[in-house]
Amino acid sequence: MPVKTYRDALKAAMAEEMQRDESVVLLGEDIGVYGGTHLVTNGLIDEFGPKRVIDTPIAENGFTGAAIGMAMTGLKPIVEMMTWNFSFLAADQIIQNAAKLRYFSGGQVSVPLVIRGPNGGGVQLSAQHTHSLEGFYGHFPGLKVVSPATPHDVKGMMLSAIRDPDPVIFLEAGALYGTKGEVEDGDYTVPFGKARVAREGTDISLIGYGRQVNLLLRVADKLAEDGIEGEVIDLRSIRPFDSETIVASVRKTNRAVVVQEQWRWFSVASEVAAIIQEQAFDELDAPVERVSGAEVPAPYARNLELAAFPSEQQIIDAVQRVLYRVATTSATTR
Amino acid sequence: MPVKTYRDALKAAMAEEMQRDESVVLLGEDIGVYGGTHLVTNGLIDEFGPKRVIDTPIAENGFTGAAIGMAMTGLKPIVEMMTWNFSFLAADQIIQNAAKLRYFSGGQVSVPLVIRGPNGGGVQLSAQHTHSLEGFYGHFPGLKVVSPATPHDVKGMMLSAIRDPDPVIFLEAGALYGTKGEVEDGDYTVPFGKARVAREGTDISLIGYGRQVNLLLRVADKLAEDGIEGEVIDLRSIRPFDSETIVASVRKTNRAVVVQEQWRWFSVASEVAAIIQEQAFDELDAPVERVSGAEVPAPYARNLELAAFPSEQQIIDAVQRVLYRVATTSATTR
Amino acid sequence: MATTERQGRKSRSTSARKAADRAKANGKEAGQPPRVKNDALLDLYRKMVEVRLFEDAAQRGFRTGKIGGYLHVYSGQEAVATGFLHEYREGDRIITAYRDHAHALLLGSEPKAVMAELYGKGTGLVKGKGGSMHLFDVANGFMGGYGIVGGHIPLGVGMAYSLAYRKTGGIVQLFLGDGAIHNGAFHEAANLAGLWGRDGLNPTLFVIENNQYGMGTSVERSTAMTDLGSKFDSYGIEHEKVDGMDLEAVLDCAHRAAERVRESGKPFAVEALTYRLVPHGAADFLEKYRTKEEIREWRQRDPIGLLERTLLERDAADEDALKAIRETAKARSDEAVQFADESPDPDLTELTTDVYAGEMHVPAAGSGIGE
Amino acid sequence: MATTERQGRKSRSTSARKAADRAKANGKEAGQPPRVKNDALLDLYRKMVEVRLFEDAAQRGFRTGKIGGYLHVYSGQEAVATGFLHEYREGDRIITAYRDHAHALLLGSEPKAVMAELYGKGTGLVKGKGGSMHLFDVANGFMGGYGIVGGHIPLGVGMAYSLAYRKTGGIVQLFLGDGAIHNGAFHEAANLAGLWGRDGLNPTLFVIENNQYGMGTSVERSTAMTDLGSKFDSYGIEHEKVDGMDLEAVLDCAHRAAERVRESGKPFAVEALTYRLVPHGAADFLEKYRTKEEIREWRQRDPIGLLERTLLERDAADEDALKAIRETAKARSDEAVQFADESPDPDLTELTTDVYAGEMHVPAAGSGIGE
Ligand SMILES: Cc1ncc(C[n+]2csc(CCOP(=O)(O)OP(=O)(O)O)c2C)c(N)n1
Ligand SMILES: Cc1ncc(C[n+]2csc(CCOP(=O)(O)OP(=O)(O)O)c2C)c(N)n1
Ligand SMILES: [Mg+2]
Ligand SMILES: [Mg+2]
Repeated sequence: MPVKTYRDALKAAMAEEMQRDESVVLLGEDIGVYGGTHLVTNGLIDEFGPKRVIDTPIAENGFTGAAIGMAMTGLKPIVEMMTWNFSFLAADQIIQNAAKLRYFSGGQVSVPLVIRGPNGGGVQLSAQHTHSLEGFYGHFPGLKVVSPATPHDVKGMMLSAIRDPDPVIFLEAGALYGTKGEVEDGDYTVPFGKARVAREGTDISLIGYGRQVNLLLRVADKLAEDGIEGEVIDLRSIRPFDSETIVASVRKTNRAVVVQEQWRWFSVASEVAAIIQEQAFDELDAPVERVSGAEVPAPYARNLELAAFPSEQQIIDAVQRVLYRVATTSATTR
Repeated sequence: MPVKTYRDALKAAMAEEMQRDESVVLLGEDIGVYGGTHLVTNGLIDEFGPKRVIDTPIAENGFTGAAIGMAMTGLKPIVEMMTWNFSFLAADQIIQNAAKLRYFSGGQVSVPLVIRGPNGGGVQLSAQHTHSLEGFYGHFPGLKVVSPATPHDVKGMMLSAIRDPDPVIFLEAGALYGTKGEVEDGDYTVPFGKARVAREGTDISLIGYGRQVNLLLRVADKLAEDGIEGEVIDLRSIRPFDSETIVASVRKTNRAVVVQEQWRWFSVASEVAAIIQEQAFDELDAPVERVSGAEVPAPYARNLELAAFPSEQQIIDAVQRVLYRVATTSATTR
Repeated sequence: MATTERQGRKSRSTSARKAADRAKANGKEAGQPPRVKNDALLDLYRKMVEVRLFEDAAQRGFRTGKIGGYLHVYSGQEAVATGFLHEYREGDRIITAYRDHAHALLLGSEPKAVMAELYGKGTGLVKGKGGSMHLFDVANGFMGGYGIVGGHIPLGVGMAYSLAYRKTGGIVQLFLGDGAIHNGAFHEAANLAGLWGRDGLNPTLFVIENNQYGMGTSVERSTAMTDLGSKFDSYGIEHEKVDGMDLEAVLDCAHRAAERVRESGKPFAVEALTYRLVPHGAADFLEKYRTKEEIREWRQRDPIGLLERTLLERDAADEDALKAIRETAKARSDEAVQFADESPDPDLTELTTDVYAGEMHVPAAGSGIGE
Repeated sequence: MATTERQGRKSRSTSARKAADRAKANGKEAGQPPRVKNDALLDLYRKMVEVRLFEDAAQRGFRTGKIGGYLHVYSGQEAVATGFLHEYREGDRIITAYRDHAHALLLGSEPKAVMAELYGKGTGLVKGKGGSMHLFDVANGFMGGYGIVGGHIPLGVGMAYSLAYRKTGGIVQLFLGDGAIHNGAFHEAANLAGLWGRDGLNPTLFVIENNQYGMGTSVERSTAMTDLGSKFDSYGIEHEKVDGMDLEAVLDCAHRAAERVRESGKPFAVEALTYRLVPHGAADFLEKYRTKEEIREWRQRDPIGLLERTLLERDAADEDALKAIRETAKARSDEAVQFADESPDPDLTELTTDVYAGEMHVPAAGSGIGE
């Protein structure tokens, strides 16, 4: 199979669907003439022209809202948030209009809209330019929220997203644009709501998404050296959420560590822990541990930034706490 | 002790502190001449004048940002969000500036700001005007987030909030403005980060905040008729969060139900469940159950709206599932 | 502050006088022939009366607890929507804020379904899910009904792009209040409209329903530059003012504006000066921000009263004919109320429908253009 | 699209020519006496050169991987901040976006501390926590350094309210880019400034650093109405234009504007036409949005070059004196680099400080006014 970068796989999905479907249009800052600040849309304006690759002023609320209006009237817009950090400015449009229009119009209106862009940190962009917003948007019914981690998934999920009749928050792992992987040519989709078992294992479930998946795979390799077989689960889809795959894994391994770059409180990892204790209470041999970003705005200095994100060591420590914990029951400790 | 409404207790806190401290100013839509849409600020413009009770245009992002600038330069502004539903428009200012300024200025800047207003639903305001945003804002380091449920607490916590050197998201229970309770005269504070045991009990911990506290107290009374003693915990403060009180309660009762009006996914209840399983794993006899708002934008019709919010019956059902569940151990079920 | 309030009041009545002056300078007095024939005018009178009586009934419904949530009625402003929506052509799209009953009715929504919506019934225009603020009737071009001030403006501008991109020939009529102008959403969207309009990709007709207050805050207390139409200069969008109490003036202005937008694909803005003869909404019982005198003064310019005088002067109708129209309209609104009252609540299964199109519905590739 | 791009390019060079014309129409040529004496001018030359060489060093630091994240340098725009900040008085407050090194340096921040911040060191101006985009030096009136386009504008307007409310006599200089104008935050904040200024409660001097591009999008491709100063008409705020490449013109304009704001308590806006002689930022290597010719043309108007010619013409300095200044400046920037390079990383305990003032710090009642 051809090998492509995450960036190129993403671009291929958009370009191919634009060739098939002239209702697909792109909007965003510097996506056209400039080529896209992350070069995801580079060259598309040459192929599809400025009516379909629309460079906008710096007005996230305005152009996101305009894209919703387009989606309500026959187009399938893809909005680029230059980075998701700017989406707070468009939060009202995303949460109050895109997510709810179908409902408060009594089903008269659809919003087939994709909002995409890089999410997450790791390159010293500091406090205002470093966020992981899965839980933030995942909270709202009416939205779909996905976070693909591989070139294969990013293409297949983008095609699903464009064809989805509902608004999709498409959180790309900004740090992974340059990573390579096998990507099928042509039309294929990866459905939402299905987690991926990225590595099978029997001893502990290691759960994450986005760039954490690679980190977890590295950790699993290290653990394997000590004879510990970690099962790595890539959530892929945050809303809808695949509780089944997670619970099935924990039923097998009896232990879980969830890793995320975002802050701990009221987050994806909170939800994963809550679900596991709800649905696999009896099979759980130790509390679900969470490894999250430090509870601070992202710092600039490289050493501080590294300390602010989950590290291999932190994950391994958590795994060991969870693994070597003596399984006790509430009955015996009381 | 004098009896006051939640609304009047809140107003008293602001008026008294404005008398003491001329750096306290109010900003918001229709808080002055109009008297405040919920009458919380009614009459304050007469007492303190339009320089201190500032009626603003409909520009949440602008006036919230302006208040942050005021807070950075010697004032202690209190912003009224006419309702928290409009705060999505100010999310960028709240999350990107207020929460992070101290950090990215290397400690050179403080933001002693309060943003307050009614939160939550219940009076058929439908999809765009019904949100419970505790988890949404609670996610962000740098913010403090509180949600008082009684007239006594709303006054004491407002005084804490105004004097706090950091930005406080003050989520009032809109449905409780008219409820009455004992309120001390004069200056007293209720600290952040301390949950309140609203009713003691031994059989199950019933955890909530805001208007759910009253619901939980009613449920506890009903349960008591069947000989079940529920311990009702009013979280009061969402960030900082009082894990200790909750964990201590669950160590005693071994069972917990968390109730919230907000949506289930990536929410306060997710966090509470995650914390309990982390910190009271061995003492827990059943999974923590969550009772949340229905996963839909809030509907208008009265019957649908009632069905969308946690009901006494739903809570009682959850309690019964949790209570009558046979306590098994992972060892025995495997 | 007493002073502030009094200042507010003073400037308000000055503004009322200015409005009357503007009205005199208007096309009609300047001797232009009426654009709309007597018959048609009488028909529009009927529509305005129907809207007014519908709103009266809605207010009664609110007071008696049949209607919940927020309720914002249009009484006093009827000439604006009636005049502009007279220019509605199939394929056009209409969008407004929460003061939306008139727009739905004038576009042809069944009064019964609209009232049932306010009553939160399953027979409502949007199945009882949206209520007063969220009327939608897509079949009639009505794209809603929005509760966040300013939030619908970008949507309307995007719709106009879509209509032009798809070469439908349609335009968007985008109604907004004076209070919405100061919101960032307005600024960003109007700038996009001006920009896209340069390439003929934005047939948006902005209609500012300037009723002089955003809730309790007058235009003068919202901005240091109170000429709202001129704010469109910043976006390269041409604009005009019209006396929003004078239906004929509105009809004339709306026609020229709509034609211009339709032909050019460029946006255009009209500031219609009007007045809300009723409180802002349900909770606005004190009305401390305006005087009784001011309201009385504006009642003299009630658009329905003004139109009645015109119709009588022109012998387009006599008192009896007008009375008959009012009675028929009253009967229609009574019917709507009765229908709403007797309709069943939404089925509880409706709680969870319309959140998504389906559980995980992914249609085939290239499903093409179309709504 | 090749066409779009070419169109873009054409209009850009037209605009460059227009800028030169404007420059000619400027005060200086019109024969006004220079406001600033030769000595002072030479000193400002020194400052501009220091800023330029600092930025050159920063760019080298970025290319060699010593500086991470985003880096936006000010080269080409020096006359704007230098001229305006010459009006800084103690008690004033200055705020800008992420292109902020010059502002910090001109207000008196130590180049060593600024460079150490870019290097992410513990000795940095904000302890290595903020980086290039978040310089702060509150002791010198510098309130930062912000990364969200437009997001700092409301802050500045609020600060101006505070200064006036507390009767400090200070003003706010609020710098913003041409790209920020189209953002809703600008609109809402400017409207508040105009409104509050009516009561003397908003001494904000808005300085638009119009370098003609927001990243790769020219002003012409951002709005249908490209006269950015005139956008302040919507808010009742008076405004002026100035040639931002001509230090003397800027000094003159800044002085009048600052005095006016200081005396009236009302906002005022200046659009300074300037040009970024360097890429937008680190990632902008292609520069597909402008031509080499255009950059070359603007290099002729490099503010430092223009000022050198003036100084020589006036015999305020000879070539040797200018060379000496450049060499001293180079030495200072080298020193800053060395300091930054040799400084230690922030202590890891700094990760969790400065999130809150304290764990749950609640000071006593009525702790009073003051910063
Ligand atoms: C963003 C936002 N802020 C505040 C409100 C509360 N609110 C509802 S209506 C209104 C006044 C709007 O005035 P205007 O746009 O003039 O419309 P009118 O009510 O006069 O028709 C306000 C402030 C809101 N709905 N949305
Ligand atoms: C709200 C927001 N959107 C997008 C960006 C990305 N961005 C950074 S700088 C910039 C261009 C800003 O242009 P301008 O205001 O003219 O300032 P200049 O860079 O020319 O100094 C953009 C779009 C951002 N930082 N914030
Ligand atoms: Mg109004
Ligand atoms: Mg610029």
